Amino acid sequence: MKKLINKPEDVVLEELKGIEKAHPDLVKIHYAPDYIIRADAPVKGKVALISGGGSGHEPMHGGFVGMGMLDAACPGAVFTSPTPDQMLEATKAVDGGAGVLHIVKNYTGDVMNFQMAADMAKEEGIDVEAVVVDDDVAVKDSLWTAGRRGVGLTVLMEKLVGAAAEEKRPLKEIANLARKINGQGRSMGMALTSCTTPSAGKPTFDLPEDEMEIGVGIHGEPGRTRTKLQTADQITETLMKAIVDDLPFMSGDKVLLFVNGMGGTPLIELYIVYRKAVEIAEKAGLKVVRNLIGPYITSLEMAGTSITLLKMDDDLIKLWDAPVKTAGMRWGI
Amino acid sequence: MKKLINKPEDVVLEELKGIEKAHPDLVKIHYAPDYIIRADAPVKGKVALISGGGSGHEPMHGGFVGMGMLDAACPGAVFTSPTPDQMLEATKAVDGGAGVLHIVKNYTGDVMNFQMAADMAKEEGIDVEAVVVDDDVAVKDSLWTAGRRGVGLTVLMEKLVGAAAEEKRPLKEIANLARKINGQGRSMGMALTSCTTPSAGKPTFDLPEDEMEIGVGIHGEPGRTRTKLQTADQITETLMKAIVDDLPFMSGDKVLLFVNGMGGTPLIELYIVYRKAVEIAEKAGLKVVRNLIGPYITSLEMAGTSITLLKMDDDLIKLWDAPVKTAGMRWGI
Amino acid sequence: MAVTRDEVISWIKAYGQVITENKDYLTDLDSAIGDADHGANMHRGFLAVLAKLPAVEDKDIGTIFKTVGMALISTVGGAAGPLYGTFFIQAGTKLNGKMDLTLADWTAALDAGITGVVNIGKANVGDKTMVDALTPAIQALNGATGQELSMSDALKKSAKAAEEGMKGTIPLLAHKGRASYLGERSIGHQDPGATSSFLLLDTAANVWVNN
Amino acid sequence: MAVTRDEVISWIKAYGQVITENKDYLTDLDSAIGDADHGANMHRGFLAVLAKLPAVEDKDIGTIFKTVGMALISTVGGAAGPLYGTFFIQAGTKLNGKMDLTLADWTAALDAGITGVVNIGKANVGDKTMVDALTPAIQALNGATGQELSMSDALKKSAKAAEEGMKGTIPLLAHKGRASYLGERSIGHQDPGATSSFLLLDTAANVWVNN
Ligand SMILES: Nc1ncnc2c1ncn2[C@@H]1O[C@H](COP(=O)(O)OP(=O)(O)O)[C@@H](O)[C@H]1O
Ligand SMILES: Nc1ncnc2c1ncn2[C@@H]1O[C@H](COP(=O)(O)OP(=O)(O)O)[C@@H](O)[C@H]1O
Ligand SMILES: [Mg+2]
Ligand SMILES: [Mg+2]
Ligand SMILES: [Mg+2]
Ligand SMILES: [Mg+2]
Repeated sequence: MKKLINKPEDVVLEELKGIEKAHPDLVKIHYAPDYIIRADAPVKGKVALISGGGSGHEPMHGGFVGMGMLDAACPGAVFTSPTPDQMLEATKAVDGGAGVLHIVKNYTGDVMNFQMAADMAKEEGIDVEAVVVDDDVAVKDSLWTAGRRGVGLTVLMEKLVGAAAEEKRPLKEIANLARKINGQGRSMGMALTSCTTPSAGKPTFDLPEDEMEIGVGIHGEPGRTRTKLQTADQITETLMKAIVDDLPFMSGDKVLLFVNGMGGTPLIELYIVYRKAVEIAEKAGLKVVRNLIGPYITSLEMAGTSITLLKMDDDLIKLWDAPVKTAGMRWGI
Repeated sequence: MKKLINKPEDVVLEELKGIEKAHPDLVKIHYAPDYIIRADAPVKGKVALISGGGSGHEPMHGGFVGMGMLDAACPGAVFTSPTPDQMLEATKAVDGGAGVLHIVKNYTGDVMNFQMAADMAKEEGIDVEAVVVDDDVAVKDSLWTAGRRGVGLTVLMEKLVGAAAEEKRPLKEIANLARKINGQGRSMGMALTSCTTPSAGKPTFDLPEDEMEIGVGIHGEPGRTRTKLQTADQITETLMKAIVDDLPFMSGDKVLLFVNGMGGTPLIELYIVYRKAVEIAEKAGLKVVRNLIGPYITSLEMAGTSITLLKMDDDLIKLWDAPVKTAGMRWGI
Repeated sequence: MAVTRDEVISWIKAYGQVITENKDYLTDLDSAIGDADHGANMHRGFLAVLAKLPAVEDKDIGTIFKTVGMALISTVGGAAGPLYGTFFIQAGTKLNGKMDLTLADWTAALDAGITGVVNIGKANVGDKTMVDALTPAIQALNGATGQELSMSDALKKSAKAAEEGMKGTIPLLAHKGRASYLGERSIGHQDPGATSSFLLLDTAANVWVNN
Repeated sequence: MAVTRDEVISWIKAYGQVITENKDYLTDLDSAIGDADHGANMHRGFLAVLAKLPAVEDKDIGTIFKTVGMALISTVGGAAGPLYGTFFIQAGTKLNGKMDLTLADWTAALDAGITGVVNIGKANVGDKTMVDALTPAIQALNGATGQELSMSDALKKSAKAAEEGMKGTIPLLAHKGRASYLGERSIGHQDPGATSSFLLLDTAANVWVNN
């Protein structure tokens, strides 16, 4: 295992110490339980947004704490959802009196831990709503499974809903906006290489030099199919087709196109993918009105990409353009 | 070779097409010769900044074209400096009448190609100054070698000098500012894995599972020493010591601390390195007044990091904080 | 014969040891159909449990179970944290004030624990989860109640049933948890949570062998 | 005997072929002590050269050399682009208007080309660069001028000298170019640019063998 770490069990703690030293203007860190909150939390009268999940997906979520995005992020161990006490304490720390929205990616562990925290917070009199993100079309949505995973759309939701919260929209409206976003966004990912979790110390899956995983998860969960390596254009076509067909996105739709890097894939390759993705989107009659390109929801050092398409409207475009000031996403301020 | 590309020889062209589609608000792309210019170029009365170099270091330099940073970037083939006609045409395209500064990383090829372009531009009556960046302390500076390489400091210089140019400072002053920055910034890098250039199709160097390269270049040039793997803290100590001792940075100095990712190293590890780097800086009496953490000057998918320290003063702090609007670095606007 | 409070503590400590020994094994199982953390998760959890135990060593078994459950919930995370945490907390509700454990107590506790797991996880038998190891175990105990079995024999039976349930997850297609994302590709792999559950019951049978 | 304009063109085409064949070899050499692109650089450059040749096939040799040099400068980049570009342009200045090439012409051209390389690259013999292959080659030609050697024998001598110069780079410590960053670790590797330079002169000796 080749990583810039000290002891595997200290990875998350030392990362938090780094963030604390790096961004005191943006965030404060609380330890045991671990959570990251806006430096100016709680913001009076504003719905507070909390997300969290296993670590190893940086900048998500800790890098998205700040003005215009999250009020708190709860980092779990690498690829392991955080525990309820983290979310409970974070909820208490950021509640500005207007209630708290939990943004939860749809994994059994995340959903159960967030649910426990929400129950406890409600018992303490805090108004909590939860929204579950499940945008990964690689996974068949079915009553008989854990359902779809929450992946790239989470990043977009955190930005958009964060902007709506800054406008002091009420909790119910914010929660509904988040659900609407979840309803009109879809993603799919692929991996060229596996990631290696620090504690396992070896790759989660073995991928021969000439093969790749299509439909991989952000935790190095094996994808649904393993195939021979293909060109960037072929891969982009596979991902885009699955995404566009699923919603389905329709000719004339305005969309935000997000090409995400999995952590080990350099930007130069993401632009090559973006180039093809736009071409495909335009051929399908979609209008790409906004975009995001880069490693925003990663899977440690996994090489690969995921694509997210989100149907936009004027309100969403306005929210996307609104100022955001976080370590991982910043504009307008 | 596992990359999201189509044909190796199309990598740079297709990347440019992706950038063109992604950021029409920020940049325009010119093909054959290839260069990227600000969407609003030429900016009347402003010194124009041009940089360039081999591709494979994204977001540098193309991602740094825009308000507050570069006016043009000239991308060469992967790891190969661009040709003089690119720099000449870009120089002509962005000259707003106040002259043009060429920011050149100190590699034999870059220096020679930029020199030829500058000579031609001068013949055409354009006021051109060139500044050579050579901040890599891994390389012994000597009359008998090609001298030190230009690495991480280039990113900082482009931001700082870009802000000074926005203030409409004159060319001579801008060039001197750039030289001053070069005089008080130092960097060093290391690699856990090699990169693979698309055209070679295999790793530039073989690095056993338990070894690393200290003092590696951004083109996968082997470093000066190969050692057994060490912890993040030990590695950070090695890099910081070499950097601090070289200038030397002195107790009381205000510094900008830049922890760069080489392309295949995820952000979580960079924060672990940053944590230790700050600790070391503070122990040496340095005041870390600004920082930058992330993959800004990469070496394709190489795993590793580089650290840059730049001595700051009030003018530099003001220039650092000034608004910048590029695909790769953005704040204040 | 009944299991004493101290034997309950011995069981928990022994399971902590078993988890340490099987950490890589559990993680390997989770690599194949999950995210390669089940070993690390359980290990982190039981390190915390072992640290908490001294404070409740002189308390009743119900309190001990509740303490174990709370420690797991606040340190494990993932799916295993709430599931095993709930298991111990719910089992503990049947053991309030008790200083020893009869076979009937254990059966009632296990039943309550499993019901808790099913309530929050919504997994059925055959979904390829820990429920596939736990449910046969409680069935075996229920079957044993009528017969004149010693506690240790009953525990052996239930561990054996858990083992068969665990092995039975291999051919299953996962319907719950992370393995369900794999669809058909989940077939042929043993479920990590079923494995840690079997180990829990197997450790009980081994530690409480003289009852 | 003199080399005709058409033989000059044949030489350039043949070298393009040699570069294609040695692309990976040159890149491998550059991987060891550089950045793994010398093969790709030269290949890209000579593809451009071959595309430009038809337009000047009926021009004088000076024009052809100049065209080759310009094509290299505008397509190769890196260190090799300006160096080989300058080599051809400067060599070409000695060949203006010429439709064939005597040994004396070639010697003068090579000398001018190498001077150009040294002027912009500032490398001395022994610095582990292409100069280490080129300089012995011109020395061999200068030495041959006095003797009654056929052109083809002189070319063979110079190619041989270039080869020895190229091999002589192996034990050297690099002082110029990217290999110099390696310090001591540059020792033991053959310089890629010296290799492509040897191949250039070797191709001349092979193609112009009947002169
Ligand atoms: N809904 C569920 N009901 C019961 N057990 C489940 C459920 N989902 C997952 N599990 C169990 O949890 C185990 C995985 O635990 P662990 O790897 O620690 O958590 P995670 O899946 O969050 O990484 C699975 O092997 C399975 O036995
Ligand atoms: N200053 C110099 N003078 C002469 N030749 C040089 C000089 N610097 C480099 N070279 C030659 O250039 C070769 C490398 O070319 P290439 O790999 O194409 O360019 P780059 O080093 O820019 O990647 C070296 O092997 C060496 O022979
Ligand atoms: Mg997990
Ligand atoms: Mg090069
Ligand atoms: Mg798991
Ligand atoms: Mg090279």
